[in-house]
This record gives sequence, structure tokens and C-alpha cells, in this order.
Amino acid sequence: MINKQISSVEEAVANIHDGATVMIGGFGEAGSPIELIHALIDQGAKNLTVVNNNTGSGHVGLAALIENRRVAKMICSFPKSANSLVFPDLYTKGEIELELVPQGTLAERIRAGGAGVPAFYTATSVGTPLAEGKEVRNIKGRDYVLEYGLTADFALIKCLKADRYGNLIYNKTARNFAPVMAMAADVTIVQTKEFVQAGDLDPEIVATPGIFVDQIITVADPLLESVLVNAGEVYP
Amino acid sequence: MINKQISSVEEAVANIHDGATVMIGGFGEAGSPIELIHALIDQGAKNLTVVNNNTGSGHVGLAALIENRRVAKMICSFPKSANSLVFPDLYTKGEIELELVPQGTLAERIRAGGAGVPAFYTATSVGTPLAEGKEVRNIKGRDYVLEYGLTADFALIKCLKADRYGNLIYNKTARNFAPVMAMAADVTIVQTKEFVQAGDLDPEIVATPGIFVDQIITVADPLLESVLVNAGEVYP
Amino acid sequence: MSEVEQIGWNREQMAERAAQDIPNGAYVNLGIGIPEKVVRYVPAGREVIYHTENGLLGMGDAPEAGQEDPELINAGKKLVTAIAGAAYFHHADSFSMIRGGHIDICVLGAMQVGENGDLANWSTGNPDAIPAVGGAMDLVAGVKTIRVITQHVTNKGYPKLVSACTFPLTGAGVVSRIYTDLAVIDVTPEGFKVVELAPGVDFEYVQERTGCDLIAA
Amino acid sequence: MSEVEQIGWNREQMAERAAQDIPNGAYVNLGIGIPEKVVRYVPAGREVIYHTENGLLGMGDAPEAGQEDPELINAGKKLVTAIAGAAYFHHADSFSMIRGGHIDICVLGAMQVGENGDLANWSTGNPDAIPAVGGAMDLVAGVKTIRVITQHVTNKGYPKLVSACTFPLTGAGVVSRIYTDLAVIDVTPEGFKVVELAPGVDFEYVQERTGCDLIAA
Repeated sequence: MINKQISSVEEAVANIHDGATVMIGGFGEAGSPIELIHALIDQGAKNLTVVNNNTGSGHVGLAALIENRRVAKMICSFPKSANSLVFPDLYTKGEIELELVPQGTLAERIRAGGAGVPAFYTATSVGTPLAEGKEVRNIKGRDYVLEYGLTADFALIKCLKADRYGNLIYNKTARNFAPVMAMAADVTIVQTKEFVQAGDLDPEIVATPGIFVDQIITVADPLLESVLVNAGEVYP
Repeated sequence: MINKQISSVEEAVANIHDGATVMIGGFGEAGSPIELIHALIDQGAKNLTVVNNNTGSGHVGLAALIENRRVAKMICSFPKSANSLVFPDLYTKGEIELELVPQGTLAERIRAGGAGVPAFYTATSVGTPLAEGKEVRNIKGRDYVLEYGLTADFALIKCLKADRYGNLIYNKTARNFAPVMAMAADVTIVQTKEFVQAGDLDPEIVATPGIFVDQIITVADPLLESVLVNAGEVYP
Repeated sequence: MSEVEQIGWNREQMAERAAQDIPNGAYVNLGIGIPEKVVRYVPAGREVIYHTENGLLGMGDAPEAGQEDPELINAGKKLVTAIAGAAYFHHADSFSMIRGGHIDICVLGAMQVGENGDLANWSTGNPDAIPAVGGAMDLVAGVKTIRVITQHVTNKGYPKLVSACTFPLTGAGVVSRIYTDLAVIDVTPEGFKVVELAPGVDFEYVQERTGCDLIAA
Repeated sequence: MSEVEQIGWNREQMAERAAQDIPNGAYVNLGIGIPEKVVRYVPAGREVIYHTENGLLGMGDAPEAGQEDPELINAGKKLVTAIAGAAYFHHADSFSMIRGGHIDICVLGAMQVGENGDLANWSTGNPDAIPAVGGAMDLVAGVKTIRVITQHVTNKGYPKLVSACTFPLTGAGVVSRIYTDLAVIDVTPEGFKVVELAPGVDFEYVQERTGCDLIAA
């Protein structure tokens, strides 16, 4: 019988190796898999390339992963949200690399990586510094830049409900990058608020079909980044 | 108040002009909007380019549209299913044009058209006659062909439930091409089995958000292609 | 040129003014900052659908106390609500709506607007600054109509409407209308054209605070 | 070489034999024809998830009488069922699973297989024929492991396993294993290798009906 459940967040992140590319779901705190990120900090893998829209906030979650010097490079669209203190400091010191990607291009590159599309053209960034060094092609009278699909060794994402096959549904705008990251990673690791029986999820409403999911750990009461930040928490 | 409902299938197809490109949902009979197609036959537009995975069966629906000489060109992946009589006959006589596209490339070209991606690379068809004349590019050691996004003037699709904003859900494998066709057409015309109040569809399960839909007509008891074919029906 | 006493429209009024130009049935994306406020000012008799690029079509205003869900936020990461008839979707689908030309109007903030419609709103080009672009480049490349809400001048009093942007571009030739605290200004082939002045503000006052010649309505 | 009396495996047995090689937990796509029958023969103790490219993961066998839904079909347009734990999705998402390398095994029919693993299964190249490709080219380009179920020879007795395909290709060098009515044959760097013979069939019998040299197990 197929059952992708595992027993702990420690087991979930055990195989993430130094130098791995890790996609981490979430847009701000919505969808951020805090417990998996903290387990990854405890696990110790370093020299990571991390893909996330932002760079975390305060000193917990993704920001803590960066602060603990585990991230060599960030691929993101907006690294300086409110309460983003850690990344800007390291970046200014030249101690972390940044690949800045427009948000829609980032989402599409991840989706392309998952869909077996190695490269595509987009009008986004044409005529701006972010198009510098990229191939520009005129198609039917408009200029487009060539962008490449993005894949990862691991994805860490959060969902609302999961079954043993890995079928997932999400909560509101916490869905954001998780479905495309699940597609684009070799190993997709999910923390779910609730684990349900096969058949409990209507097949019409599954947002991520189980084929894109490898490991599931239930975290019934996930921490909230904003609560931790407001409390001044620092991880670990 | 936004309300995309219209009052008849005749009104729905009234603006489809000679020479239009029309995407028609359905994989076989699942998802085929028979009533809209029949209304289009009655309306009389000709010289159409039609995008559908197949070419219909028997002498009803899409096959009838072709048989009534309204279609100048088919863009499809599989034009000769069981009971496909009309297209093969016209094609053999040289009286209809065919652009044969692998099914996944067809789906992705339509999705690209709707997503503002003018072109993308895929490994599908490399080394086959369907790649002839296409640009081939080696990316990270593998060859890919360049394929272009596909858009349309109109899409005719069928769904299970719709609200006044045009939010749609589908029934099982009748979903198939409808969501991407809704994205790729300038004007998307939907026949729904049931019309529901705004808020009746859980925002988490909407398969086609209303932004992609223009006109909705309720057809509570849609005809089934297989039933019509078995009964020997001919339209009109 | 500091504005201790209010001259022209305040932030709420700028948002309200921008809302007047959004037709019934439009699909609209609102940038972070003053544009977010536009959601509150749909004129009577119209219905407008707001899109937020983090995965919601049918965004409503801020939640009432007790109704907050930290996983229901807008692109500015502020708490919002969803209307009856909303839809959630993932980021690639969301930007398909943007890149694919399905959003009718986007209202954004600006650092500079060039009289040719160029928009700069993501970077000063300062090599010491942390670059951050978000969805701005996708929005200006994909949305049918791009409008800007911005203070007419910077905190230091420099014009934001200029003959040519000196900051790195977000998009070239994309802006069609600008709402400032002082005026509503269209980008035309001939340059910036003042189509409406804020109460108590005259053309010369606006011209003095603009980096290039304005055309009177 | 006509086969009025059955020699080797029949169609059901070929499907059953192919099913033995599908491991627990595999995601599998089945082509039209004999491959569709594989769904019936999951060995005891295993669970396999079947994908059908028209938008279903977790496809079950044909419905019982009274349970048919004409909108629940497989890629061969035959009525099927969905397991508890299935998911429906649209065509572009479905082919993302294929093109993106997420499907483990695809079992397809064939017109010809070359000893280099080339597959021809969509066209004879006859200019009078109606070309039709369906999802075959996407499957062979995207699925990790491609296997073929086919009669060893054509209706007219011609070999389908050949030194080089003469029909237009579906994909180049893609096939790894072939199940025929006579044998199970692997594509190896050295050529076709017989790994198992059907009951009552010997190597020479298979060799006589093959268009190139076979390697014995």
C-alpha cells in the first residue's frame, strides 16, 4: 500500500545535502513551512540554494535559515519585505548571493521546470536591467526574453489537508508557490495541518495530485511567523 | 452588477465571424459542448479554424460542423477516432486542412497562448516528422523543438456549474482542454449544466476563475454525442 | 516644497479619484501602498473584481476584527477578505492572468514616470541598495492598462514626473494615466497632459513641481 | 505464419505479464489497446496508480453496470472508474506530469520497434492515410521508462521488431522492454535480448519472426 506519511520533521529533512537546491513555499508567512525549515536548520545542511519569493522576516523560519549561514544563494523576487533584516545585512556585506527574478517569471520558471519545459519566452523585464545578458527574440512584432525552467532537489511546502497518496489541498492564499514547487522538485516534502483518509478529498478539488509529493508529515498546530516575530523569537 | 449569463445559445454564438479561430472543448464526447456547436452550425459562420483534440464522431456536434463545410482547417492531435467518418473523407479529398500537433504540445501551446508565453521549447516530437521545419535547440545536452503559443477568437466549452462571475467547475474527465481554452480565447462562451449563485462555489475548488469567461448559457440536459451517434442522428 | 499643510488630494482622496476611472466589471490589480486603498472606493452602481497576484481573484477589503486569517493576505502581505464568488489559485496561474493580458487595469506606485510612459518603481540603481522587484515587471508587461498613483514629488521635493527616467526601468512606455496629490495626468504622444487639477491647485503649481513641460487640458 | 491456433500468450496474458514488472507505488500510463488491459492485473500486495492523459490520476477498471459516466473515460475513450484518492485536472496539467518526467512507466502499442529502441506507432507514412498522433510522442519523450506490448508480427506476418524502423518515428531510442505474444525482450546496447519465452515457444521460433538478430537470455 502506498503511504507517503513519515514520522517526524527530522526524518523529513534528513536527506537534504550540502549544496542542495531547496524550494520553500510561502508568500510572506502564508504557506511558509516553519517547522520543516526549523528542522532543516537543526539538520545542518549548508551551502544551500534557496528558492522563495522573499527572504523571511525576523529571526525565525527562512530568515533564521539564512541567519545561520546555511544559504549560499537566494533566488527570489522581493528580498526586503517589512521585518526582513537578515538577508539585507548579509547581502550588503557580500556574504550571500542573490538571483533577482520578477515574481511572475519566477512562478513560470518553476512551473516550466516541473512541466518539462526547459525554456520559454516572456515580455516581462524587456527593456530593463533584469533582461541584461539574456537572449531577446522578436515574435510577431514584440520583444521577449528567453527564460529557463527552474528545478530543485527538494521542495518544502505546507498544506491544509493531505492523504496517503500525497493529494493536497491548501488554505486560501497560502497555496501560492506550493503547487508549482511540488512539481519542480525531485523530492517534495509536505507539512500538513490535517492528514485524511484516501477518498476524503473530492477528486475534483485536489490542488496538488499525489504524483508530485514524496513525504508527508502532520503538523497539526503550525507556528505562525508573525506571532514568532512579534514575540521577538530567535531560532534556534 | 456583473452577470455573464445570456439568454440563448443563438445569442452565445451570434458574433462568431467567418474565418474565426474557434477552440472547442472536449476529448471525445466528454466535455463536448454539443448545443453550442449546433447553434454555430445554425448561425452559419464558415471558413473557421477549429482547435479540438479530435474531429468529432458520427454526424452530430463537431463532425456535423465539419460535414456542413464550415471548417477550413483543423488543429488537432487525433483526427480519426472510432466513428470519425466526416473528417477523414474530406481530408482524403483535399477539402480540409490539418495541422497535426502532439496532444501534450497542443495542450501546452493553448496554455501558453492563455498565459502570455509566445513560445516554448519541448522535447516532444524531436527526431520525428512532426519536428520537420521547426527550430531545434540544444539545452543542457538535450534537443528540443520550439513551439508557439496558440490563441483563438472564441472558445466554446461545457461545464458542470457556473456562477454569474463565470467561475466554473467541471465533471470528471470532461474538464480536459476547457480550462486552458478559456484562458486562450478572446471570447469564452460556456454552456453549463447548472447555474449557481455567487458564493455557492467554494473559492478553493473553482477550476476556471471567472476572469477567463465571457458568456454563460445554461443547458440543463445536454445532448450526449454517443447517444446521438448510436441513434444515427444527423445535424441539422 | 515640504507639505506640512495639505495641498491637493490626500492619500485616501487619490485612491478615491483613481477608483472613479475603473469601469463596471473590470478586473483590477492594485500595487502596494496607496493603490491598495482603491479597493475601498468602488463608485455606486459598479462592481469591480480585484486580483491579488499571490493567488486570489475577488479580493475584498481588510477583515473585521475576529475574521482575520493570516493565510488570507494581499500582495502587500496585508490581511484581506474574499468576496462571495472569489477563487484561489497558485502563483503560476495567477501570473498567467497577468502575463496573458487578462487583467484590465493595474494601479501601481512609482518612483519616476517618464513623459514617454516609462515607469521606474523598483530600484534607484544605487549599487548599495537591496534590489527587489516583486511582480511589478510582470504587471506592466502584461496588464492592458497601467495607471500610477504617486505623490507628485519625492520626500525631498524632487519631481517624479520627468522627461526621462534616470532610475532603472520597470517597463518602457507602459503608463497611461497618473494620479498625484496635485493632478490627474495622462501620458500622450505629445507628453504629459493635465486632465484634472486637485481642488485649490493651479496648473502653474503643478508645472513647477514637474520635471518636464506639461500640456494643459 | 498466421496464428489461427494460439501460440504463446494471448492478449490478456500479455497484459498480465507486463503488469508483473510494475513495482509497488509506480505511476503508470497505459496506451490504447492491449496496454489498457494492464490495469486489471496488479500483482497481489502491490498498489499502482494509473494516469490517463485526459485528466485523471487514479484510474480504475471499467465501471459496473449502472455506474457508467460518459464523462469519466480513459485516453482510449472507454468508460473507466476513479479510485478513492484520485484527482482530476486539465490537459495542460496532465501533460506536465508526462513531459515533466513524473510518470514512471508507460506501456504502449507499437507498429515497429527498432533494435536501437526507436518506436514507430503512429503512422505508416502512407501519404493517403489520415495522420493521427495523439499523446504518443509526448509520452515517449517524457515518461521515464517506455515499454511496449505488441503482437510479435503484423496481421500479414511481417516482423514488428526490426533492425531499423521504416515507418516514421514516434520517438528515437526510447523503448526499454517489449512484451509480445511470444516473448519478453529487452532493448540493450547490443540489440534485442530475449529475457523470457512464452510457454511452448522456443528461441528459434521467435528469431524466425523477428527482423534482426536476437540475443538469447
